[in-house]
Amino acid sequence: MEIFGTWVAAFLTLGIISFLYRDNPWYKVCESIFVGISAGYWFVTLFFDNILGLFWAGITREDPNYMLLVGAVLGVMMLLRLVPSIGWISRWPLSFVVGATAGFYLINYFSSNVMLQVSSTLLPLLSPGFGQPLFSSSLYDVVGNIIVAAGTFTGLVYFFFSKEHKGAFGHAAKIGIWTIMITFGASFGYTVMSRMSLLIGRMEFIFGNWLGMIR
Amino acid sequence: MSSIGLIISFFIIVAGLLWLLIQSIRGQEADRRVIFLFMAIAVSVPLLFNISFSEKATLIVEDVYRKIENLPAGSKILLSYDYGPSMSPEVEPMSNAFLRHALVKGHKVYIMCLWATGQSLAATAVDSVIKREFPEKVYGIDYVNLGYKAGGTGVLNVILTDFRKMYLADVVGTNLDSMPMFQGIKSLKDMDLLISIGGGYPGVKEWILFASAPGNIPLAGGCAAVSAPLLYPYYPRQMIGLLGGIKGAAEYESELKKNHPQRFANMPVPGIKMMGPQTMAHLVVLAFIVIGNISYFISKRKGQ
Amino acid sequence: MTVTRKSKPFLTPIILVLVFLVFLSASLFAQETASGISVAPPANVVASDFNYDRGEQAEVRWKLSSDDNGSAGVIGYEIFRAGVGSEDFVSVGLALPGESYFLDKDVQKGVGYVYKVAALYSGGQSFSDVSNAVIPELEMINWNLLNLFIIGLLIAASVIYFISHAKKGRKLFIRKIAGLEAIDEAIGRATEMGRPILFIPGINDMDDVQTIAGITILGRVARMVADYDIKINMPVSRSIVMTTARETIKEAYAGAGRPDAYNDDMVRYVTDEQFGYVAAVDGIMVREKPATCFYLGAFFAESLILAETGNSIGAIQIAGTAQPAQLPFFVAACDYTLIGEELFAASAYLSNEPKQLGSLKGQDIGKSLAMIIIIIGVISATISRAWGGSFFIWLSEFVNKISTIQN
Amino acid sequence: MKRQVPLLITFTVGAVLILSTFFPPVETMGEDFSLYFDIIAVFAFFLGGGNLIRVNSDAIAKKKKGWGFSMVTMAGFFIMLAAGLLKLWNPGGIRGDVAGTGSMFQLLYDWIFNPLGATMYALLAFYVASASYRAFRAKNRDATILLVAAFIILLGRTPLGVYATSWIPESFSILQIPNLAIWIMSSPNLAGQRAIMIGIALGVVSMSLRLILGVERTYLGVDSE
Repeated sequence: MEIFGTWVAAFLTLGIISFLYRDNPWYKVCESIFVGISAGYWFVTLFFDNILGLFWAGITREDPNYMLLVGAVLGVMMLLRLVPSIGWISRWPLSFVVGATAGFYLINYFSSNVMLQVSSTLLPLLSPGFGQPLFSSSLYDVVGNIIVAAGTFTGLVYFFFSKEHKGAFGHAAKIGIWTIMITFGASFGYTVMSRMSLLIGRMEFIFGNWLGMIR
Repeated sequence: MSSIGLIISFFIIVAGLLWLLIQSIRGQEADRRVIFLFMAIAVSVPLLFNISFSEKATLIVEDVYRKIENLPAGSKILLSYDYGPSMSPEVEPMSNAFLRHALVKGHKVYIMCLWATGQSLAATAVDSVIKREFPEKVYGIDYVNLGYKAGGTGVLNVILTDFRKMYLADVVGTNLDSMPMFQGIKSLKDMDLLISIGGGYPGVKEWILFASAPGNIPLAGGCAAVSAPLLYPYYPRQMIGLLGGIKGAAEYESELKKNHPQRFANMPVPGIKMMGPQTMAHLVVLAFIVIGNISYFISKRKGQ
Repeated sequence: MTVTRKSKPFLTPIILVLVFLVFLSASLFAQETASGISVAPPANVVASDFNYDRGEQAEVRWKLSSDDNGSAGVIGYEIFRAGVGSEDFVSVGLALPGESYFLDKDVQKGVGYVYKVAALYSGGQSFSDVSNAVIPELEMINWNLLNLFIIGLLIAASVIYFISHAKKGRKLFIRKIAGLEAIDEAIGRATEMGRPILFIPGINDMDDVQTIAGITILGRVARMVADYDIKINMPVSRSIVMTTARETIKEAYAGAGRPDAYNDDMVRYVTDEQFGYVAAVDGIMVREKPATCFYLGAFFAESLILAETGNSIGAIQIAGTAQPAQLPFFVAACDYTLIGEELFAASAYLSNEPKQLGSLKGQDIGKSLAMIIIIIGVISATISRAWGGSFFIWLSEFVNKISTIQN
Repeated sequence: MKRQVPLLITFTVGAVLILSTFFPPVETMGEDFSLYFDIIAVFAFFLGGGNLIRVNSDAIAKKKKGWGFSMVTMAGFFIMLAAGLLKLWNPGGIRGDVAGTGSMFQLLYDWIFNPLGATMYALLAFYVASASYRAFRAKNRDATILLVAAFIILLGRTPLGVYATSWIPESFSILQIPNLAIWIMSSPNLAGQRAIMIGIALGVVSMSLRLILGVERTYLGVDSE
């Protein structure tokens, strides 16, 4: 039984990899299987987790949370889209979702991204220790702190919308985009290794579990 | 088997790269499928012929190796397993390498963990590494497993001043005072080196802030690659060194093999083995960047 | 809206009685532990309501036991709680030597509690006197978040000001955003080649503001496409995104006076699974060979798979996301990339309505505020660390305080 | 009626959620609203699932190109639905846990769903290589900086990087590739990430305000009046 499973998995794995050569029926079969199976998987998971686990359990437990009915009513309104005459009612749950998302994200992103990131950039440039002699911290830290503070500052300058990137402002923006380019290049190079280990894992499956060629 | 494989695969890849170089000199762009083929070869060949490269240790890893190597025999090293099974494949090679190095140098190893899941991983390490490869080591004299204690940074706070306040006995319940290796050990301050392995919370950062810094005890770290950049700023002043991901473990393993060839002749080296296909793939990507730029400059010059 | 200090007239007599009782029992209790090498108990235990919560937390503070000097006796503290007037104290938590604060998280609003703290030593426990009674209350306003409120208000006010101010039709300078300028060219190319436009709104649902940003840009793009006779092909991975996208495109076509050109099949649901969706989109790309691909929304590891497949069919690719980890892949593989903030500015930028452009100016005010705080903070920290000077120390602490959130 | 009510809902819900963080009694309103969203999403799935079935059955009925593959998708969808909802081969029977070991649902997951997902993910290794070949070209100054940063980090991850610059004396050890890589990751990379994150947060604030105030309403399909 297990052997059959490995062969099915190997067939699908090679089918997906064949797409690298070019689009072919083998890939199309794998693609359609994946779409069908995954759509079914998600509906089953959503059904057991959200409908039974969250909604039904929430209503039928001792102190039932009737507010969940609000969600159900909005959900039904969403389904009314299928009825052309009153299809416009589906805009109500939609505007509820957009309003909730806007409000929730505004505060969340503001406090976690802006406040936290700004406060952690407020580093002393020269000597980190309190009252230590001026240049006690090694060059490594001093340069590091200066780069972090200056890079963040000029990065923000680059993102300015309402001011022409000219003169001193333009130079600061140029340094800003350089910092951002270093960030993109560095994080691209850094993640290459983790992407490789995914492929190595699949190759180990093909050569090891399936073909048994790896000792 | 692997030496023949090495020659064949090197020949295929080098010949291929040369052909690509000539193509690019003629200004032709390599077709993306050729690049895919090279990647497939670069990853599967080292797997099939288990090719590996001797990794030369970078400074951040070498500092840890030199520290353990130069400590006088019998020094006291504390090893903390602060990770779970999901991170284990990436950090287990380095924790085993630390264990082997400490034991071969005759140091006393004190094992503990701040993660509940670390306890079983530490136990497997004791069985698979210490008991099997170092049968001559005696529990309670050469190594001890204190097991898991809940409380995270609270635990560090206590053992910084007094071990016995938090650990009255080891993981199997034997009283600390009955073990020779605990004579004269009052707190973390009596340790010669702390090593924390794991990238989550509590992890290396908490060991720095709550143990190594306040107690002024040298600390080395080991973590998953993804959390290494967050720990780099602590090197070198608050952390003597750090092993990041499989690459860090591979570098440490190759140092061990290089400096203790007889003792570790057939030591398992999962790090180096995993780094084989990784290094080959990285070299191929680097080669493509170089070739890409060559063909760009040539086509630009031809364009003018 | 000032908060009147909560007056508790009826409590004072009870506390007096309690203190007397406690005094009596404490002295009895103290003799009992005289036998062991007891340590001095912690002193003046004070219980207070945790400020600005829903009344489910209470704080306990005490003066360290005189024997707690890190060397000998005290190996920790144990905190006990009992209802007001009852004597059965229950242990609710432990604290480490040197700690003099404990936050009791499971108390009920409106119920009175008293606490006492015991210094633990190897021989036993040395109990303190019983604390004052405390009734955790619900506070209406969380004053800890005052700085968040003020700075947030400042930025929101600047955005709203520039939105309303812009209505008077004053032209506002906004710098060029390459990715958005390229949209016309990209659509023109699609019409020339007579091939469809592929629009991917990311793989998150409408409960992610990046997806909403993608849909608003879709509205503008669909409006431009409606004037020409080219198809929008939009496979989506979420059902709500499907319905919203259909609504947006239908309105855009109606707005352009060609309601008949729209049909529901432009937007179709594929699967909620990240990689199942990507496999299907790859298939669509290679088979229908769209001339232009838009990737605007929340993307994760699959960003590079889409961008590289799109590149292999020679399409112009305009990407935009606010996932910092995916930006390097889009920048490397796509022709144009909207970096983080530019994704959110896109719909305002494309609308060219003064009101919308005003909000971008408001954003810049937020950035200048952040930049000013960084300058002041860094300079004051540097000077105060290097040469001291009480003003700089105060300034550095003040700037740090207003930009960190205590909760 | 069709336009005012939705905008009013967005405004009230958005404003209430923003203010709720400052008043402890209603502090956790954000989490409750996300519960409602999960329920709405499940109801909406019938629209999505329905569309999937309609599109594919339409393709089959009209024998459109590739209708055979639509059959495969439909089969996969219904088999998985049956396996999950009816809990076929499930040791615990209809009461058992849906993903109980040995159940058909779990088998389909292990044999089909997992390998397909893992392999799609693994394609990234190939695409990273082709993107590196194509994108890291010294076309202009920005692209050159991108190239140099990626090259140093990539080199730092291989033994080659160590050997190449091991000759640099100890005092300038920062210039050795591996140390340079570590320094790039801990300073400039950190600065760039911060600038982008602050920018994103301010973009979210401005976008959310535009949505709540009804300035941006294309999502409703109601273009400007």
